[in-house]
Amino acid sequence: MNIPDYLIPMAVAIPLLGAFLTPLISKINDKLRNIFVILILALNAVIVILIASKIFTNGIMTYVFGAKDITYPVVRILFEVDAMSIFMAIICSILVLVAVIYSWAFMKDNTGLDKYYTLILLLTAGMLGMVLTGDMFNFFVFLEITSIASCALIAFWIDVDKSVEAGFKYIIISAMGALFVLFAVAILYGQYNALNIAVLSNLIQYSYLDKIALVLLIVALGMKAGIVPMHMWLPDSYGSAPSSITVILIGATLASLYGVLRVIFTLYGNVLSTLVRFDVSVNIVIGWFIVALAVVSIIIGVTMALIQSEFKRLIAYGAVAEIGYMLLGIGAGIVALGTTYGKIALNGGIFHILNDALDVGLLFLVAGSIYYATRETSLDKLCGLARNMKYTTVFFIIGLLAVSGMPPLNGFASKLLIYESTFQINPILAIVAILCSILLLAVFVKVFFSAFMGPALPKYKHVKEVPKSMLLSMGIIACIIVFIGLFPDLIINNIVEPASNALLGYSEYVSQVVGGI
Amino acid sequence: MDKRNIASVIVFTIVAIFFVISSLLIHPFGMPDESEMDDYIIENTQEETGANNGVTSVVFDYRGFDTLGEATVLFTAVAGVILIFRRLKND
Amino acid sequence: MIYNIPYIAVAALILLGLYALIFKRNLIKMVIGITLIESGVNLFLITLGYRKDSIAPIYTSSPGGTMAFPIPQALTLTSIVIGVAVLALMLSLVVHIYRHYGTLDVKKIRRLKE
Amino acid sequence: MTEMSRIVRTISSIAFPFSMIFGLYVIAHGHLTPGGGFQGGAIVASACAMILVTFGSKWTITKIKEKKLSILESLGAISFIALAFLGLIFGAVFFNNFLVGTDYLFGVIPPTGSVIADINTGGLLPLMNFAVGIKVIAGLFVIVLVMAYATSSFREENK
Repeated sequence: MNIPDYLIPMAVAIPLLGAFLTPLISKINDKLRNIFVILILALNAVIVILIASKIFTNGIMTYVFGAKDITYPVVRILFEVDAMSIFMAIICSILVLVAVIYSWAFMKDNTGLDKYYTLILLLTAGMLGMVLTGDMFNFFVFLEITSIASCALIAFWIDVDKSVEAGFKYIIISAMGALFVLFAVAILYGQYNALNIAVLSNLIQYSYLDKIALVLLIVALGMKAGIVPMHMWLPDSYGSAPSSITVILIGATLASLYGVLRVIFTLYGNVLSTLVRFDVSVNIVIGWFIVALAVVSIIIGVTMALIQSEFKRLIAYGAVAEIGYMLLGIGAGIVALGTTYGKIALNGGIFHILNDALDVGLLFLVAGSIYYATRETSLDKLCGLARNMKYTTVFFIIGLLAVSGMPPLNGFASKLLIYESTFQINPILAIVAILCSILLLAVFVKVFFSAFMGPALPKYKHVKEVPKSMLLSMGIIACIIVFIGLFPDLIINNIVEPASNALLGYSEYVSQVVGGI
Repeated sequence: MDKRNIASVIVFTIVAIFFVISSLLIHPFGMPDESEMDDYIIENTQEETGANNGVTSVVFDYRGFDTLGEATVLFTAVAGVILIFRRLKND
Repeated sequence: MIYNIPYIAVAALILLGLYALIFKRNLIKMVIGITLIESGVNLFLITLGYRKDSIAPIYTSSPGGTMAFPIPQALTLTSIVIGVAVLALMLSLVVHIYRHYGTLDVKKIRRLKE
Repeated sequence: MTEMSRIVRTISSIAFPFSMIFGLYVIAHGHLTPGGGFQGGAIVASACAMILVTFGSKWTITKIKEKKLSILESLGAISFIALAFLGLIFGAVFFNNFLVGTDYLFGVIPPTGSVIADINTGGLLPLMNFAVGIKVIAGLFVIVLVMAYATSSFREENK
């Protein structure tokens, strides 16, 4: 099938157009608006998948805004889409589509829904722009769109003091992070007079200013990706936002994580693979730094999850631990750059991005369903829900087994790759990872027995199963989880392997724009 | 509370050092090292975009997609502010 | 050294903003801190694009001569608008926090503890 | 906000049309002189904000509803993205400035070097300036209006 190039900007432009049209359409009818939003997002998912099918076979695609070809010097904005970007774009569009279907019933009784859907579409455009763009300043603009939209959505339940506070915390953190990113972009622009990632990557010298820019970029984007010790905002925002929004926030967090990866592997890719300072090559330093952050994230995430009494905050700390697992795989991949087990570790880390988004997303949707049915968030008060909510219970079991890495579900497939490769680097890392995974299982099993099992309390007698649209969205994610769990090799060979090759093949990324180095 | 203060002081110092060093190391004021991209725009703005104003040609033509993003940011902020100040109950 | 006065102003603005953000207890002052950092970064961007004795990059009745860089000016424009958007959202959240807690002291409103 | 004294109201209603015209001039000449859609829009929005401050938010919201402004903003945004889509349709590339060099509308190419301003140059840029101008006027004013109105009604609730 012939797939035209102009589909690439459409992946961002269609949600934007939808967002601008939503206020007008919600004048007509509320139901029409919901259908319109779902259709726009479905169309967008189709576009992303079409682009993906071309990229997984043909390699990198570029799109220049405003001119037919790349002119030198590169003044125009480029979208440069490789397998890694489109991998993230697929994750984001799946999460958003599921969240919107879930919102139909979940948010029905709230006011301000036209702005709610507008902001969801804007958030989608922001995330997709972040992952597809090939220009540093454009990345900053989309980062801001993402953070402003998600801040307003975190504070959606404005009458609840916690959510206002979480929204304020989030906007402070993300405004500061975005300003750091802008400062780093300004440093790079001042030195090299370029803004394009590929051009900058070709020119970068690793001077002192470049080091400062690298640190600022990693700190700022890591702060937005919820890596310990900058994770403080994450449990608050995940816990206080409506569940449908939390699922999209996972996508926004992962888009920031993508930014970290893009900076390390592509912007500084030249430096990473070749440069040696003081007899230690740069990749060892950066790699061990990331591994250390990862181990801290895993340990803190799991131990904090043990003591939580609120359902969504508990899952949020689980999400912090899962981000740690991704970073562990990626960091191990950077330490062992160029070896086979380094490649396996990188594959595991990237595969875990997909799995984490699905597993944690499913758990948050289950938590939202329980809130919808019982209006209760505290785990101490929930009891015996399995009697009335059979499907939700099944989905929760799938989610908990997947998130704690039990075979035969998808979490196992990626965690196994991480364990076996980190064992080659340092056995202690693998042991810590396995132990924490078991602890995570214990945490969620405890939740399962306290909330779903046990005697039926009289006040939950009239609890009903949640409406069909919510079941449908949970079902979609559960099906994908089971499918990936049954056929992990299919996903690894066709999607994850090209993505990790794209991350490592920075010279290809650069030569698409600069034309051979 | 003391621990928190010490941590803030450390963070502040490190970040401060970063910003001060980078503002000392960057090229001297008024003497940029590279100017290829901007010279291209200054030379070609009238022919390629038909605009006399170089800044406008960058904002709306060369980097027009940024401006779409910028307009979107404003749109997002308006939607957010209206959402935050909405009435909570249906009339 | 004398040429670097704008950069020193940049560093001073950013440091003032960071100081207000980290050490001040009042929410409004934290918001002011963010805007100070933002003005510092904007000043940095616009300073990068200045060439000695240059004029604005506009050809309409221009006296001729070297022109300043147009790109940093466009980027600063974008960044200013983004700053306005962020500021609007932050202030509306501050209004709501004041409604809920009756105070702007950051130590008194920490309800989101473990 | 309550309204201010008669002197302030009179002066601001005299100054309002002038600042409005100046803002529109800045928008219209965005491709020739310093300024553009954002800057001009900000000027017009500040003129509107001046009226809001002097006459009070209660009075202003009876004159213009925030929903109408919100729709106006959507229309500005839609026309901006539609111009970008026109580039895709007529020029084969998203955001292509296809009008330049066609002699229609704003399509004339000015002579290079220092020139006297010619309004019919710039291709799509003047149109985009107008779209963004409308968007910024409505957007900034609606932010100020909503915040002012909401805070003043909170104050009344507390009394």
